[in-house]
Amino acid sequence: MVSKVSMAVDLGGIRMKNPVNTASGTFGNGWQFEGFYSVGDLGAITTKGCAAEAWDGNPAPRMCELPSGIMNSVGLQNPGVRAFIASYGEYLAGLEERGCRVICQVAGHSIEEYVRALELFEELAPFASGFEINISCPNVSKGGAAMGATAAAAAEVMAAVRPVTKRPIVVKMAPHDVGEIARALEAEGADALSLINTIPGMAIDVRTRRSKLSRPTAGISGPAIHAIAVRMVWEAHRAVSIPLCGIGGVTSGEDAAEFILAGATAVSVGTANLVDPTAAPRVERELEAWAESQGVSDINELIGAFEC
Amino acid sequence: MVSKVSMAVDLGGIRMKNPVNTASGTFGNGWQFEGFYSVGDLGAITTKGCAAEAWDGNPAPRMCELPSGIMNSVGLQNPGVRAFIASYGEYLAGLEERGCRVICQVAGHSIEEYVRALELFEELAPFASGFEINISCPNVSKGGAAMGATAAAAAEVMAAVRPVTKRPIVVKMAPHDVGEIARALEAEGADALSLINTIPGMAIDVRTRRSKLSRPTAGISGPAIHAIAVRMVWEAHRAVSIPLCGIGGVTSGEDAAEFILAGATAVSVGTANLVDPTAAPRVERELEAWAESQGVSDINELIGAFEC
Amino acid sequence: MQPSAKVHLYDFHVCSNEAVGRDVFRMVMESPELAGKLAPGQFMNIAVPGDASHIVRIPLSFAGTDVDDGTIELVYAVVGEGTRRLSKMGAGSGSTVVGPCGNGWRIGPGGRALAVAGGVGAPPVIAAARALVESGRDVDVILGAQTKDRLWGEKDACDLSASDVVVTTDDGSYGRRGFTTQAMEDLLAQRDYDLVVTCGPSVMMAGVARLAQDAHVACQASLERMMTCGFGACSTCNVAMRAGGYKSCCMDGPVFDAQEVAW
Amino acid sequence: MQPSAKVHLYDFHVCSNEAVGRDVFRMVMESPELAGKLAPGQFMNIAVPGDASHIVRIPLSFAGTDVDDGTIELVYAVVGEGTRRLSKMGAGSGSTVVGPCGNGWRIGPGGRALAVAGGVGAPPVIAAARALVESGRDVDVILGAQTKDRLWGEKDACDLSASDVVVTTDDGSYGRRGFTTQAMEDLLAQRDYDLVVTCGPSVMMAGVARLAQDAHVACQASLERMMTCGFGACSTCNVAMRAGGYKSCCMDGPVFDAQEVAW
Ligand SMILES: Cc1cc2nc3c(=O)[nH]c(=O)nc-3n(C[C@H](O)[C@H](O)[C@H](O)COP(=O)(O)OP(=O)(O)OC[C@H]3O[C@@H](n4cnc5c(N)ncnc54)[C@H](O)[C@@H]3O)c2cc1C
Ligand SMILES: Cc1cc2nc3c(=O)[nH]c(=O)nc-3n(C[C@H](O)[C@H](O)[C@H](O)COP(=O)(O)OP(=O)(O)OC[C@H]3O[C@@H](n4cnc5c(N)ncnc54)[C@H](O)[C@@H]3O)c2cc1C
Ligand SMILES: Cc1cc2nc3c(=O)[nH]c(=O)nc-3n(C[C@H](O)[C@H](O)[C@H](O)COP(=O)(O)O)c2cc1C
Ligand SMILES: Cc1cc2nc3c(=O)[nH]c(=O)nc-3n(C[C@H](O)[C@H](O)[C@H](O)COP(=O)(O)O)c2cc1C
Ligand code: FES
Ligand code: FES
Repeated sequence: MVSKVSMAVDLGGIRMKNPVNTASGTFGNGWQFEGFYSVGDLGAITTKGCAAEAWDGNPAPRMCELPSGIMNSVGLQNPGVRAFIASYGEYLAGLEERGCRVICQVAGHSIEEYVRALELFEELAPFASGFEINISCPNVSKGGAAMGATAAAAAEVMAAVRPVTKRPIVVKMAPHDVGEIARALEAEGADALSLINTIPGMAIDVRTRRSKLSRPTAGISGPAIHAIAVRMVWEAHRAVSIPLCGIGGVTSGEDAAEFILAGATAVSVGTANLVDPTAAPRVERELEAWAESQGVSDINELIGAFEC
Repeated sequence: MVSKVSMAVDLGGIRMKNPVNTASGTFGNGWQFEGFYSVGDLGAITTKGCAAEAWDGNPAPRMCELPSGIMNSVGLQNPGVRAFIASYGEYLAGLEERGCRVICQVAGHSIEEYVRALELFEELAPFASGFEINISCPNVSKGGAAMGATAAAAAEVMAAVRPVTKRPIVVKMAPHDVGEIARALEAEGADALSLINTIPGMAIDVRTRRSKLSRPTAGISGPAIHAIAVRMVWEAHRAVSIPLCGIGGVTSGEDAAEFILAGATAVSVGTANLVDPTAAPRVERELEAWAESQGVSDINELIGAFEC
Repeated sequence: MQPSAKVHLYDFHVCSNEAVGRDVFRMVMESPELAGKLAPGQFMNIAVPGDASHIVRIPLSFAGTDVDDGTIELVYAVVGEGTRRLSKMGAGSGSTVVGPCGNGWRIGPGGRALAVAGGVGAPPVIAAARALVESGRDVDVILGAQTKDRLWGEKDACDLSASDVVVTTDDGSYGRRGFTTQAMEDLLAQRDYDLVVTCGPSVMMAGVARLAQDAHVACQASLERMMTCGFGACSTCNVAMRAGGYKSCCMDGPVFDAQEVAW
Repeated sequence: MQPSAKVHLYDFHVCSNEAVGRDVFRMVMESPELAGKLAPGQFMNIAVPGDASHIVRIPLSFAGTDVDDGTIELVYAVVGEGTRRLSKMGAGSGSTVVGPCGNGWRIGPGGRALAVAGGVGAPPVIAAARALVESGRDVDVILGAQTKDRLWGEKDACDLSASDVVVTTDDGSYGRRGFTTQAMEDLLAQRDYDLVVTCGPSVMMAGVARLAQDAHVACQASLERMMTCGFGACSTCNVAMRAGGYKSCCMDGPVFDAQEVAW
């Protein structure tokens, strides 16, 4: 059955053939999934957060299970932009040629580091359709969520990175004060916003009285956070007019559809990739079937179509 | 086997024989559970939020399921303090005599209404060991979470209710900026803080494009929010020195123990009461067994004993 | 007033559990103490094992009890995850059940009664019809279903000798084609009734309530709501009243005076 | 460099699954394509059905494969919810498995080897010993367990004719009393080895690695970490390196050069 619904969307200048993206840090750098399906079929992928220079990340253990979710404390382990490009640049350029948009995620400990990393990407990643600035990682002591905790701090990062590239900049937001921070980011020229990053949580081994992970707090992801994420996308949607990418607990087309209805232009599949490696293309198929069942000819008609 | 651990705790002047309390709105007004076990065995119960005059609450449907949790939109339906006392006063007075502390929760749409409701309770509920001020209900348009959304608003409520009673006042906090708001409440004379109330979320029926509940957003509870709640109790614990009551997804003694280690003096069982009506006394037994296994003679030694 | 609680937690195990129609199952469960306490129209709240991510129990009415055997007969439709798992519970498996929940049918001596059931609203209606017959009343029963293969209760209704049984299906695949309310109009035109009892989809019950009101016949309806506890602890099961405000489906109902409900 | 992915998703079904010790189970599963691809020391990541609240797969090594039958033999300890559910999977039931994951033992021709296993570290060690024998090498095997009833692998080790088998239990309930490292010290004193392979609790492997280093014998160790994906997508399975930084347990391992690991 050939679909009659046009699925193409435009995420702030990143023209995706369908709304399904992958969440940074849950999709390696794409190639890991080629054994499961053709990654080129996705609308976009977002690569793992990468800084100008390599970061080690946090000690083990970095993951524990929670009810209907997991908690991670990876801490943005990455090889630095140069090594990243050397290892994966050719694959990622090929992915763009296959029609899947490549969004490279940018990490930093400070404004200077964000700028430096983006400069390197701007120079070394001509293939990238856009960049995602991560100001919301809860698992690093400097930078990360601290850079996105207030509207003022977020705006400062955005103002600094904006001049570095003409390509679309998406900002990855923390699950906190999204309306206010979204407005600040829009004002400083963000092309799109993605939300949410993991929600800070804590799991204690009551026998040893210590954290189950290597730091006291870590980030929760998976189905457990989905309804919170949908609410936050809806808050952002009412606050700004730039496009949004909905992230959090997407495991089915229905989960994705909730984000679209709440105002998201695209959705990212995250943790689900790790436990069901074929989740992302399945979400795309199910989303398409839903759009068709809603009787629209273009998925864009459903963006923000929540009735209340 | 008789326990060797002393389980009595003092929640800001509310002297509980053990740390297990029940979360407002998930325990009726206590008597509903007498068919399952002797409610007098609990450390305390917290009654359903009650205002000076009756509130209807929200239209149906008020509940939907989420992965490892539920979302509710009851909207503080209550009969008003006079009718509340007429119906349940005698039972609650008897419960106090059985050694279970009764904490009456107070709701309001405005500062004046909180004061008025507390005045009525102060007069008509001589049996109550303390009161809990709910400034965190996400399911009402006026009052509720709006009164607890900022440190300034929370402080204003606290300052207004403090003169009304000499009995202990617990303030029920929303899952938001807990460190800052906790400090403001402590400064205005709160005797204890309870946290967290439900986390706002959204669930959309993607067929009808409408909310699954009668309002666009509602409050998430259950195991899905536990790790978030533990993190927030830890944040409050580092921010203030008044005692805390940990709430959120407690279904086992282990869950309760995490709250104690993170700094809670007491814990409330919420949603678990509704799906396993015998949860609260089981949590108490399991908590006691854990304390014993930790080799302490008094549970108070374990409060805040998280090592990081 | 010192309120007292009548709801308890019981173990049960499954005696049999099999399909009796398309996505309609009949389960006989053993739980002697609960079986001895349930009154027609009351319900129970069942924990279905096998998926800890679904924490809420499933409220179900019952079609009958056998106090001697200590068994309870349920009939339920598979509509989602929980009822699907319930349908997989094999003989011998068990779990816990909260009950008896709510207030049942208010049935005393009187004249002829009419029982109108839609779909899996049939179990409590059959239980009501049986109680009416046992209290010496004549009962006519209307059973409606979307299609023949989703119909349950005809045999049970026929076994109640004092009753006439009319069956309707929406598509005419069995019995009379159309809705139960059409059959009800005809019966109301032919006979005098003292009482109507009904359970089924909300729109159907609203129609039944209207017809009963027009005919000046008392009407009781058994309502469904999303429920969390089933015993009055959470206020999530509200039913809007015509006079304003809400009542609790699990405590004041599930059986309501149909004229009091804001349909 | 254009990286390529060798990990796929396969269906499997259970052929047999039974206890072979206290909380130790042996499962034979059929998954022909995967069975044909697994190399000793690699692992797979299994989705265990029956509780949607636990979303993470369970990584397990394997003890052997039968390429003709298309079967894989797993031996696992029940330590938590997931392995408990795994132990309930009956013959004929099925699910999906991700594999082959990671890099296995690096085994070529050479002299005598020593294989040291603790507890349910035995499966990959047995697989290594078999591969060593097949490549013409002599192998001695040390198998340790806390108690006799938690020991698995003795028969399998003995069946590899080229090997001497030493069994230890912590409590002396079977074989030699004490730890595997004590048995290893004795063997190192008696014989010359070319290679040590080991899998078991981390403290044990650290001890084995130290003894091997002192004896100037190459040592490979199969490590465990909390894993989410098993195929390089999440970076949650980091192993600290002696030289600083981390490697990925699921991609660079699970078999590491023991001297490179910061134990
Ligand atoms: C007092 C009472 C008695 C009932 N008796 C029977 C009975 O005898 N036989 C029978 O088949 N069904 C009965 N029901 C309905 C039954 O409880 C629901 O079908 C069941 O809970 C659905 O669970 P699920 O997980 O399979 O479906 P879900 O996946 O949770 O939902 C599937 C559909 O069922 C609806 N639903 C879910 N829960 C309820 C609920 N508690 N009440 C009404 N609709 C619901 C949802 O809105 C959705 O449309 C009764 C309900 C109540 C409140
Ligand atoms: C590459 C690899 C190969 C393995 N091979 C085997 C094997 O052949 N036989 C066997 O019995 N076990 C093996 N394990 C360990 C097995 O994966 C865990 O015991 C299992 O995941 C525990 O799941 P659970 O839900 O039962 O326990 P949980 O309730 O999740 O945890 C119980 C205990 O097991 C620990 N644990 C949980 N997951 C892991 C994990 N991925 N790695 C290490 N420890 C964990 C927890 O920290 C906790 O102490 C292997 C692990 C890895 C990483
Ligand atoms: C193991 C892991 C690693 C992650 N790494 C990153 C990262 O590098 N950058 C980032 O912005 N988000 C990272 N995230 C967050 C995800 O991109 C996503 O925002 C979050 O997991 C919520 O979506 P989910 O519930 O679908 O997983 C990571 C999440 C997980 C589980
Ligand atoms: C059905 C329902 C009704 C609730 N009503 C109230 C209320 O009246 N007042 C209040 O402060 N919290 C109310 N809550 C929130 C709980 O007291 C508790 O803070 C929250 O559910 C988190 O705990 P849990 O995960 O253990 O349920 C309600 C929660 C539920 C599920
Ligand atoms: S379902 Fe809880 S009060 Fe009715
Ligand atoms: S488990 Fe995901 S990278 Fe190793």
